[in-house]
Amino acid sequence: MTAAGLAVDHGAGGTPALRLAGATMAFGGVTVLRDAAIGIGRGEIRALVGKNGSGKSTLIKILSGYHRPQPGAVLEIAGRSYEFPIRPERLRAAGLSFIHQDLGLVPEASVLDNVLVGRFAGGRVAPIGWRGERERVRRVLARFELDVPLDRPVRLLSPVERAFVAIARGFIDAEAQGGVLVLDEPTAFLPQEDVGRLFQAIRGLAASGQAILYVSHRLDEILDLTHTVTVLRDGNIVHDDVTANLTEDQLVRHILGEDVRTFYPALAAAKAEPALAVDGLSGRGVADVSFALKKGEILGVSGLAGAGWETLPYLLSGATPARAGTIRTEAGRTDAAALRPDRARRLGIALLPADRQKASGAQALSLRENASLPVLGRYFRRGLMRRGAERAATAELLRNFQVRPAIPEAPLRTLSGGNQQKLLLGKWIQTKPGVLVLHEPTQGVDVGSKQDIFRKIEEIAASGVAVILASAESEDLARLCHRVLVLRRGAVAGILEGDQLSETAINDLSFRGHGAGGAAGGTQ
Amino acid sequence: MTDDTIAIGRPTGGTFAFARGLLDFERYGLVYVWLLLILAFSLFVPSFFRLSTFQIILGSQATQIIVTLAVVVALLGGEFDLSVANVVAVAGTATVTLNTDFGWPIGITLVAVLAAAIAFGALNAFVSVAVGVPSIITTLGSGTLLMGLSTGWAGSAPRGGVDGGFVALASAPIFGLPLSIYTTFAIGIALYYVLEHTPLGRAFVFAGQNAEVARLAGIRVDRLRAASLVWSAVFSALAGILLVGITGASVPAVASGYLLPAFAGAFLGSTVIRPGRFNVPGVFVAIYFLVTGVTGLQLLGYTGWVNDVFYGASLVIAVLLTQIVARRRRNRALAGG
Amino acid sequence: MTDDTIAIGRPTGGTFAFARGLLDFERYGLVYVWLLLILAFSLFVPSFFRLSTFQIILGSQATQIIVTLAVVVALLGGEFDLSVANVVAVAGTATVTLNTDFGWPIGITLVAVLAAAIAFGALNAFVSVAVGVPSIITTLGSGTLLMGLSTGWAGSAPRGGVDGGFVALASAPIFGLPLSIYTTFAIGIALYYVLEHTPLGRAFVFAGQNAEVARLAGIRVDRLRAASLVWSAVFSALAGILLVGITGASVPAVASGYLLPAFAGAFLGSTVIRPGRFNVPGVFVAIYFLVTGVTGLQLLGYTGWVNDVFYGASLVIAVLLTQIVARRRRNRALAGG
Amino acid sequence: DDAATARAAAEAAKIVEAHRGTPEFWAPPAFDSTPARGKTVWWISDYKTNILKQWALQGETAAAEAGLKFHLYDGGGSVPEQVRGFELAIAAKADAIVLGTGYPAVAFTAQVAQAKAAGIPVFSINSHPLGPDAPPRVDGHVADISYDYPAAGRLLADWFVADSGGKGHVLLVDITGLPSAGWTLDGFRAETKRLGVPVTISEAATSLGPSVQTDLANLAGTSLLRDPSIGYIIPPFDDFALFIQTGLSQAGASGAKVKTAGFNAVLTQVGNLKRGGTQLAIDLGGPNQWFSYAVIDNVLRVLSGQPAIHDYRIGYKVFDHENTQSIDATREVATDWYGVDYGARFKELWGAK
Ligand SMILES: Nc1ncnc2c1ncn2[C@@H]1O[C@H](COP(=O)(O)OP(=O)(O)OP(=O)(O)O)[C@@H](O)[C@H]1O
Ligand SMILES: Nc1ncnc2c1ncn2[C@@H]1O[C@H](COP(=O)(O)OP(=O)(O)OP(=O)(O)O)[C@@H](O)[C@H]1O
Ligand SMILES: [Mg+2]
Ligand SMILES: [Mg+2]
Repeated sequence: MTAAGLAVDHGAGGTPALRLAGATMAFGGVTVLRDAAIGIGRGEIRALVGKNGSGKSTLIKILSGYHRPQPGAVLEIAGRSYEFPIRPERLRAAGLSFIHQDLGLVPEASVLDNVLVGRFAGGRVAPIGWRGERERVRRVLARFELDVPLDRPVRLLSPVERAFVAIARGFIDAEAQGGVLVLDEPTAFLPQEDVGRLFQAIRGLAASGQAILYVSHRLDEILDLTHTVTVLRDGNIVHDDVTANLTEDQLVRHILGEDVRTFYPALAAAKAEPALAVDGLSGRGVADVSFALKKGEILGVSGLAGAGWETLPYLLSGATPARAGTIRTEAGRTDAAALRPDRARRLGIALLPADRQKASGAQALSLRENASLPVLGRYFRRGLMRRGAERAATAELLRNFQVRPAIPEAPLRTLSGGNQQKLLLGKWIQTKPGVLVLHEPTQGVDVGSKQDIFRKIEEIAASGVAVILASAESEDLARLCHRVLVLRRGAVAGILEGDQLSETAINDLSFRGHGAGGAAGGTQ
Repeated sequence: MTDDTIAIGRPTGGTFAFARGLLDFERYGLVYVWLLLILAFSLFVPSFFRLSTFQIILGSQATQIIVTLAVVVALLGGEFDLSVANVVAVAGTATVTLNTDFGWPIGITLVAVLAAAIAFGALNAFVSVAVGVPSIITTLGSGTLLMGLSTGWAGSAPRGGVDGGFVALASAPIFGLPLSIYTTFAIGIALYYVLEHTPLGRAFVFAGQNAEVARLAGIRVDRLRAASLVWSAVFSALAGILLVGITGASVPAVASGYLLPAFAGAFLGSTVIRPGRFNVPGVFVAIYFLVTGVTGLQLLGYTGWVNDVFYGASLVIAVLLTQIVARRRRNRALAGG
Repeated sequence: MTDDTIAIGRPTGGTFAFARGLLDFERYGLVYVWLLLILAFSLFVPSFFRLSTFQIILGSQATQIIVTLAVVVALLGGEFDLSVANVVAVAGTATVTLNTDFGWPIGITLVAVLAAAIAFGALNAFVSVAVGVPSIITTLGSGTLLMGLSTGWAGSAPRGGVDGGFVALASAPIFGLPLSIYTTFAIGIALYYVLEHTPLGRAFVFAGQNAEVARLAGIRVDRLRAASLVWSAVFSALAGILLVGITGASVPAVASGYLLPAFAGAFLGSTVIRPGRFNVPGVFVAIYFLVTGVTGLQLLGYTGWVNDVFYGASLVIAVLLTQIVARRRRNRALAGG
Repeated sequence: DDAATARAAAEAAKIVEAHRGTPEFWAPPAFDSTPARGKTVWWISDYKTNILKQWALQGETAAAEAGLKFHLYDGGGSVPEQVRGFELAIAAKADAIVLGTGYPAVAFTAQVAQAKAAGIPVFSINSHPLGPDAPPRVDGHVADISYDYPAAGRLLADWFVADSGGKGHVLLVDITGLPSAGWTLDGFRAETKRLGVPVTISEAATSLGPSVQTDLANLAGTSLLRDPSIGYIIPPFDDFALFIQTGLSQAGASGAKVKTAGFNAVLTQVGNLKRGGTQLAIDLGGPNQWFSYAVIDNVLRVLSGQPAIHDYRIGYKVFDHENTQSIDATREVATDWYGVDYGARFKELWGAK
């Protein structure tokens, strides 16, 4: 579906639902958004795209009242103009609702609180009508076929469930207020089959007259879902167009400012020596999984949500204790049940977790401190940490992985989402592991960087490292991996390789016996 | 640890939920330990199982519970308020001084003291929230400052002579318990209601758990943090006033006795009813558990260090037990799932 | 509130980096306030600017600094150790009792006391880390327990009579300062070295910031947390032993005086040198800043409640000033960019 | 003039000398204590303060000797805990309550009134000036049993005047929050005035709180910086003198020439005197056994229908390095330290046959 068939109401005809102009934002002297302007009409779904760190989330945080832009910014919502700084609840009252990048959930708080706090019906100290409120949340969650206990702390949910909780909050606001719904990379945590449900809901909202601002790095989504596109590059708006007028290649060119064709690096052949043997691995959501991996081989791991492939990386690296099984690498052999992260590291297994908020970095510490954590010993010479060497190595790593801004002493939290991901990948690759386990390594990463990351993965595999790539992106897996292991209901459904290996084959194997798209989004 | 890395399929809901809920050792562990303690004392301590004992146990904690609630309110707001005990002391001193030396009627005195408490809490809030000084420093500093000023103003000797009607009112017995303890329960229930059952309270707890995220979710975190410090001061002042009502006098030196028990109560309370979260009913359970043990021992004639040993050991062991039992059950559930 | 978006565009390295670094008000604000205070006192208080004043200021904080470092070690490990003051007291009591009543030679006594401190720290670690009871409850409980047991064993009276040679050694003057203060500086420097310049220390600090990430990086976070509690106990015991060396006696009752100043020092220290992070040099600056002010006032003849007022006010105002100035400079930098 | 000063110093020295031996026992009137036999006294104490605990434990012995049932309650330093002590005592139908925490009865006005309503007399210790009408009067409060603090202050002043030849410079440190400290210092000032000697008196204060140890130690050091002519520091109790000693030893050479002294004769300090080598020059003691027996005597008296006594005229002894050589400084035994078995003397009065 494209914009052509829809009655989009913007421009001169009616008042736009949202208009932001002259938005400039600087952090510590670095301007990350320059005189940005964006407008969305009722019923319009507008994409906001750009490289990592181009300023998308910053623009959104200005809209949400979280950041205060420099003087001169103009904001109009449904024809009414607002003066910055604006308090968040005023913006919400005016009809803006948000689904923030990295979700913006409080892990200790319950599902119910996460969805509803700040939006309960009634006065501030009036009793909460629990029954009605629960029903309200259950209804929104049900729309995404999610059935989780409302009192469960969000930290106990799976990433997919968490994503839907955040989405539910945005939808509750949008439905209550009408106006504009802003989604910042909502699908980063969602497998393909759940994206469909989200899109259906978004289209429903748009059809009812809502304006939608949608941020994503997945170009197929942009082309499929949105009517119009705004492209940010280095803080400047460089293009604004109707989506239907653009091809994927053109879009990429606008985003990157250069002509880059989607490509996957050529695969070097795997070596003969075994790198990893997993035997009878059982644990949370996984039963009796066995496979082997050669040096230099890239093994994809995939399946439907909840099929067990998401926990496999954690079982393999000892982050989640396994129940049974053995794991053997070049460095030794161990009982999977006794495997802990420190043991795994000694076996040469390194893990890049998908969950950036919780498990990937210390947000308050510097890039240098985050990057050198697994290799601190390298900089310890003659009784002192060689901070100069450490800083140089970090700078090198930042350059190598195109992390921007490349300031080793900046706190991690000042990096944009995609740049954090690149840094963390670099952090693990520098440890020169025997087996590198990656869980959604390109999540939230722009198209250009995605290719860089693929190249890095290919390079490291070519150097003899065995790579396990757990991802729901079946196209990427089909093109990048030597073999792909598909899990279904916790067991191995099959291993695809050579000619059998294709995107459709992965999907078929994942779905077989379920009926297309019907699986529940929850855990096992 | 690793238990929270993955969503686990713990069954919830269902018909037996309520009964199963009561058996939830993680939530009610301390309550059971407490009941056991009462049972043991009732069996083995002759003078324990009497109405008067329970009346005294209930009645004697009126002020300590309020101070503990003050600490809990601050903690829920994400703040450490170390000035609570000083506010108790100074509120008491001010009440007596204004009422006797200055001859202000008791009503006006109380209003003035509470207004001063609000001002003090607002000062804490300004320094901690608006300027961004960690509240643990702010309140340690402002508490010491307050105490010093009060000593300079009204001296450090205990003072009596406060309005007799006020004292009579505070200790007026209703069903054998002094009015003061009803005040405490009223405050506790009101706070429970606000925190658990109003939009404001939910936002407050939510913001205290993760200010940054709450701000993204559109909550005015700074206001709530400020409010937590103001309310903490107000509650402490109420406790000070109540103490004057109970004893008929102000004792500036009381300050030091309230602080640690209040934190102990708040944290011990966070292991029951709503494990892992500071909560109002938990405070009541925790404080009454501790005082039950101490009272029983006192009735047995143990004093001094035995009390310390009991207090310390029971604090550790009670929590240890509930944790171990809860963990075992969790593991069993996991293994089964 | 976007003020925490610091520093990213700040140029690093370069020739003027060092000088510019010293002008960094956020990092050195309290140092400047301290220097200003010294300057003011030197100008206006006749007897202030003398070697002997500085000797007293330096020498008097030997034990308080060690206790504060104990608190900092625990805080860096993500733990709250409320038992430090009790350990100071009990270590002192045990040292005197073993040395006098039991007649153990002072060397063996000290080894025994430190071994007991390790055992106590290990108990805290077991309960907090292995079982998962929040350390603030564990240490509140275990500290009270320890104190009770100690009172039961050796009474609560001050006790003297400890080995004269030990006392002489602790107060042996080197360049006009007692040996005790050199001990404190040695401990401070060693701790600074380990935390800042060894992989272990770096891993420790990281684990305190984000345990899960550290764990996934193969760091045995539980061990480090346990170590933080053990070292906290050991440092506290060292302070207790040193105190016996300085006074020649143990005074169980006054140990509680160490707790709040230690937390004040730790948190005030976290606003300097490495703002936002507990750090060793910050502790020294914080504690000496506070004692400088009190000393100056005493030299001016102000004692009693005026001291409390100053202590409280300076705690708040010093941090307030550095925060406000740092913020203003940041905003100016922002506007200029 | 010098001659008058020398005369005054000699007078002071004589007073001190007279107190280096056994204090004379003042016997209150004897009475028949049978009506009080078997009655129960609750003693609310605060074990966190060592001397309060010592008095309570001596009181327990005295009560046993007097045929009273004794219930010891430790209220710590906490006011609500002490309130509970009153309530438990009243609920347990105690016959008398001793508020043994050093707080004046006024701190528990309401509880004392409740006790009175229940017919229970309340006594307190060391918290009011001597005499039947000592303020603050509280309804239901029968008597305060106390040392004569001004007298102790006078004796300390006599020692100071004698030791310094009437020309010394003393720093008096008030401990705010501890009224008896003020009374003692009042006695000190009055005595120097009476003697009419040209001594110099400086004043300082610190509050009774958790940081009193470090506060006093710092105060000692800085006072000397401020005025190096200070030769004496009176805190005025000897357990505080211990902290002054710490400060003096930290002050190095300037601290070495300063003397300190105090009242109470606690074990540690008597031990320090006996060993010598600290800044503590003398320690003034009032027999703790005498004191605790006096408390029980008063309770027994009132429960037997006798009038209460408001001044037990407890005697004092000055301890110094010489006269401590012959005593056992590892535990306080009245006969050894003061030369009298006060318990036996009291028992004689109670008609205990
Ligand atoms: N709090 C902050 N302090 C300093 N710099 C920041 C802060 N937040 C963002 N930045 C910087 O602003 C720039 C834009 O970041 P933003 O998060 O808007 O990027 P983005 O377009 O959303 O990228 P991504 O696709 O990776 O999410 C980046 O260079 C980032 O490092
Ligand atoms: N983690 C840190 N964050 C911020 N500043 C730091 C940190 N560690 C040290 N510094 C400061 O940086 C300055 C430079 O010292 P540092 O030893 O790091 O540099 P170096 O001499 O280049 O390293 P090396 O010689 O050890 O290789 C010092 O003033 C130090 O206090
Ligand atoms: Mg972003
Ligand atoms: Mg260096």
